[in-house]
Amino acid sequence: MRRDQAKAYAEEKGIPVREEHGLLHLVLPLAEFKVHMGAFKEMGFNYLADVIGVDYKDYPEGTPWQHPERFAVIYELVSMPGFKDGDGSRIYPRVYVPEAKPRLPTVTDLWPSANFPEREVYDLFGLVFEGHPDLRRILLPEDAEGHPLRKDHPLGETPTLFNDGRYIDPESFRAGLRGKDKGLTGWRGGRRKGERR
Amino acid sequence: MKSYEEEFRELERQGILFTTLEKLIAWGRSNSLWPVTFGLACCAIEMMASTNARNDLARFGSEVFRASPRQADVMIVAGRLSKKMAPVMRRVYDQMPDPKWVISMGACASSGGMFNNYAIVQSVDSVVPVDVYVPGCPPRPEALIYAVMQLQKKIRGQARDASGRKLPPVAAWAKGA
Amino acid sequence: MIPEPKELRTEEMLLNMGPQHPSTHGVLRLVVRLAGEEVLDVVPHIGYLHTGFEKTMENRTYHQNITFTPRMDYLHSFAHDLAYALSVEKLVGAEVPERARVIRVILNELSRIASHLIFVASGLLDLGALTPYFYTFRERETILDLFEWVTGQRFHHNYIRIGGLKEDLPEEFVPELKKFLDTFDHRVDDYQGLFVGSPIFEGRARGVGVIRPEDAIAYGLTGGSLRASGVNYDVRKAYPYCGYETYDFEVPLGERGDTWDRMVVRLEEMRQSARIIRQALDRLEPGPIRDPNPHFSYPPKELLSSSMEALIFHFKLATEGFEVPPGEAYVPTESARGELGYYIVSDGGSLPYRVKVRTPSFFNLQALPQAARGHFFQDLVAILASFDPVLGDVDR
Amino acid sequence: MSVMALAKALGITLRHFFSRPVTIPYPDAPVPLKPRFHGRHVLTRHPDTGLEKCIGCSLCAAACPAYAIYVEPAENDPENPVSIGERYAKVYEINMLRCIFCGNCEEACPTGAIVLGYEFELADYRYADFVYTKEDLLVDTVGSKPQRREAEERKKPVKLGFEVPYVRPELEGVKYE
Amino acid sequence: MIWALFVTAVKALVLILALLFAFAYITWIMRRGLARFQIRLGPNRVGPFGLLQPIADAVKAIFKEDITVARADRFLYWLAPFLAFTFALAAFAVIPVGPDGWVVANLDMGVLYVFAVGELAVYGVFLAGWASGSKYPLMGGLRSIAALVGYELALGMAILPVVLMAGTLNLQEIVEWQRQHGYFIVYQFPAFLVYFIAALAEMSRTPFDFAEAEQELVAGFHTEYSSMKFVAFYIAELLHWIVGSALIATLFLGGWDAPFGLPEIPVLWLFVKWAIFIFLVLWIWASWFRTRYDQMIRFAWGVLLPVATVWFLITAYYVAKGGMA
Repeated sequence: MRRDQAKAYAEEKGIPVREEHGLLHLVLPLAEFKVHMGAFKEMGFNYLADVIGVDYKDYPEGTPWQHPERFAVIYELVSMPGFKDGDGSRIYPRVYVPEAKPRLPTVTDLWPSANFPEREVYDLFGLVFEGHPDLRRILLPEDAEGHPLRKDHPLGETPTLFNDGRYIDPESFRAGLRGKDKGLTGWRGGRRKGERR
Repeated sequence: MKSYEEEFRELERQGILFTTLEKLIAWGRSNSLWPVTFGLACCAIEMMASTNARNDLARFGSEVFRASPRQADVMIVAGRLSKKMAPVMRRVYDQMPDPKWVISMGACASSGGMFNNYAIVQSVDSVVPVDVYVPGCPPRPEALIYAVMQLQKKIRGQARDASGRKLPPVAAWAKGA
Repeated sequence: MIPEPKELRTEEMLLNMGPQHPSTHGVLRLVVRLAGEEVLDVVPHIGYLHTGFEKTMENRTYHQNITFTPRMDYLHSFAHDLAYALSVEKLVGAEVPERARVIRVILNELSRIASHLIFVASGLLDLGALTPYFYTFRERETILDLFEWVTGQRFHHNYIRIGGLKEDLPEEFVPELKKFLDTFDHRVDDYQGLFVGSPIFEGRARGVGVIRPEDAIAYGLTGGSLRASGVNYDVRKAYPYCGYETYDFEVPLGERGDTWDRMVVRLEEMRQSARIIRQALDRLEPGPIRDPNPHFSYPPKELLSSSMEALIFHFKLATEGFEVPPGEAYVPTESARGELGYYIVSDGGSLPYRVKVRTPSFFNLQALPQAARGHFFQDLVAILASFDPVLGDVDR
Repeated sequence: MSVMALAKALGITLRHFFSRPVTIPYPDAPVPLKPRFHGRHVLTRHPDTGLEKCIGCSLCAAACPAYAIYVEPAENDPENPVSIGERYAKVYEINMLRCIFCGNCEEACPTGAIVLGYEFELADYRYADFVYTKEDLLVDTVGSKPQRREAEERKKPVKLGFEVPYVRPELEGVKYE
Repeated sequence: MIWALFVTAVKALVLILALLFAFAYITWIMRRGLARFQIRLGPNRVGPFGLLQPIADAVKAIFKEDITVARADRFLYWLAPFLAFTFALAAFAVIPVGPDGWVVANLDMGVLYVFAVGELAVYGVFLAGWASGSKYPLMGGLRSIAALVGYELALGMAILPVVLMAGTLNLQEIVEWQRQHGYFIVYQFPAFLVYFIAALAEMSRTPFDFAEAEQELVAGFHTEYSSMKFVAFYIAELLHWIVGSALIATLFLGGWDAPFGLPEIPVLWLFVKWAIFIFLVLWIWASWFRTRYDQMIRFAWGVLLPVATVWFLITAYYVAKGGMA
């Protein structure tokens, strides 16, 4: 299995490995990120299924997961079953990107299918993929400001209107769930588990 | 400054509005509403379904979904309108010849619905004047047909809002647009 | 003196197709570079239906999010419900009872058929045939009626719950479904008769928009479009979920990877889906339909008046939802368009920390320029249709 | 044989030409809805006492993914109670344009007060007319706001455009004729 | 002389009115007929059976805002629908609807006239595409010209054997010939097939309706036209269909001749035969796809033209030998 192969490779190179819910996560260092990705491609992970950006800014401490930097980009690599000798292995290498210098190398040269998803991560998180052939905003208008999936970007809700000027402001309505305020639902609240003070 | 309502009544009294010819025109217009294909999201599928064999919007003379806005009378905004799409939609609307109507189909188009966020225009009324709103997510095809019937009533000058005010036959005219 | 004849000058034309165009299947914008009618290059511009699903879902409880998922892919909406539920179930460790799994399979396959019916309808409409649209929509209406019996909605179901289903099937559902299945195969034969073998269709689809398997893998194709290129990858077989491994069905494969194959593969998939439904119907045994764990399942309504505990759980679930242990999960599923999965990051609260949807259309669309280059403008429309993109699925 | 395939296509369409149209002529014939259909909400009453079931707990508002429900509770007068519990909903409003008819409110309601009914003919002309108050929702009210307005103008009872094989048990006391 | 002119004028007027009426109701027939193929009802709510639907459409179109696109070539933009409409209408002038006198202009070169006028009508389409100053209409116009080059030759070639056999270019006389000897569809079946297929292209009906292919060209050459100008195109398009069907009925199915020894009633029998072709075209429309325009041209040059030519030579040989003269 290529999955075991990748795991052995990670152990050999000193890459932290974590298995959870059947997914094999590998935390690649940003400096040698491209080298390792190339090695995985060599290994037979011929298909890039997804590029996932996560902003761990508000992620609470005290959970089994620790995140050294604010942003993470998670890649989903598949050895495509049904194509050549693919065996269906999946690995989830990830790389942490610091907030101060949100740049990382692109993998579009290894997997052309990374084109759109990398643009999406650029658009929604503001991470710059160096060497990407066509790094433009993809989902938002070209002139949009900010990167909406960052945790500090507001959701931008408008109140729901009712008769006689009554309204529901979603953010305060939901505040109970965030454990910050009791909110309009009248729920007494209580700290959200894992919520960072 | 007379209100629109007063002017409307006065004109009606004087027989300027809704003379026989006006009635004929209103009849023609209301029975030949050609929609422009403006499908955005889920509602577009129900809009398609409203023309299918089961529901058959064609019975009302509205089967000819015109791809070119120049030949259309009514724009059915079917689905959520993103802020990226809003200028395009306004442009399509501007390309339609007068008189033109807008049906805002579904929760997202009418009010933003559940997508109360940075990306979606909360109510297309902020982009184009809306004649009829259709709630539902998505509205059944029959609900759209009901909306078309409501619009026909409006074009014939028979429509009133909840406070009993008579509504102008074209929403765009009332706002001085 | 006779003036020099002007040089015969030709010009490339840049054509902006969409975002509001009859055959872009929604609000896709294609900037097409044309030499006469020959397509030199296509650049897809997406995002005109960007709805901010992922951000909004971070601000709704896990339970409320079930209403968001189907609205992404409004054609095969059940697949999104299912994929989302599977990922969350993995995080909370829910046990889905057998009956619920069988019902999920039935509804998922019905929804797939409904989606493929639209694919056939719109695909053939783009080739200039009006009538198949009306025939396929007739069957689609029947399927939507079946859904209405079960979920009360035509395609935004809100029927799946974490750990099972909202409520059991109504009595009328199974006989109605059987009635539908009895006629369905003949109807598929009808659609096939309308286009397969027709020289006009052959001319329009054979050898048009060819994607070789290597390109398909490189550009991230999945689903029917990939299988048309001959790659045998179906998530239902490769990473079975919901007990798909126990059903007997075939994965139709294409040989050439052209528009023709992509059309016919999906037609055959409808037959296979009907076959799965027939098998699932035989397995439909009475039983519970939800994981009874009160931490994430609403207690039965009857208990509310008698049990204080049930009432407390009910209030807690309705107001704050349930808390999901921290972790990250992803379950690949097969939607009508390809591999679909929800990558969910939980921080232990009742709102997901991050939801990333791996939507198949988003990736499939990348292969479009590759397929369309060098073909006629008239074929571009057919090629696009054969990829079966759903713009809600692309833009999210 | 390719020419045979063309002929076959002709044969299939001709067969359909002579089959019965599947159209349901909606405004003339009722739409056959299924018992679980999600239409306009109904606030039910207790069948025996006639008291409102709603106790103003706001669970529906909290469960709503579109934030379309506004509930303002008040204490019941013990002499002359409005509802069965300690409290009742003084204000109960649903913004029908925001509402996506998902049924989460019904699922969250501990007393079975808010139930989704069948009415889907809700299309109206003005945004402000889509806030359905308690009076519009309570079980005795038949028809949507535009339908009732039209019925009043014509002095006729509200005509509903659908039929169901049977009414769900949750819709206690609701009468659709 | 004056009297003859007057009669012609009256006849023309009656015919124009009849054609416009036919047009209005062919839209109704088209919509209802297509609806039947598509297992639905079609327009039925405006007046009894929806019979007032065309009138409602007309009323609406007349009182619609007339847009002239800013980038249009104004004169041509205005001229194009006029041309398309006029020539489509003019083609009917030589088609006999009954025995002597039941024709507007009994031209000796009726067949040539029909061809000339029919080709001029394409100018309307092409000019519209050019004058709109927009890309989609331009492509639509170009396609219609490209297609014209394809089908027009085949059309001409297919009609030659008929002319040879009948020995006349006068449509009335062609009908007379058929009354005596039997219909050309029997003698000239290959020519009929070629002619019918090419005529589908001339009428720009499925499978050759790519000039206004809605799916890729938005609305083809009339994308930028609104109100009455659009209606003019719409009428022209349907008139092509009406005239084309009438012409086939005249050339190959005996025109106004009563078949099977039934009583002769002017107009009726042509109408019946015409209706057969109207239905046939509708049927094909409901059943088939649209070809690609290069495929159609290849088909026209590679199949239709050779078949027509060979058949023409066979007929010519037969006629030269003295058969059937």
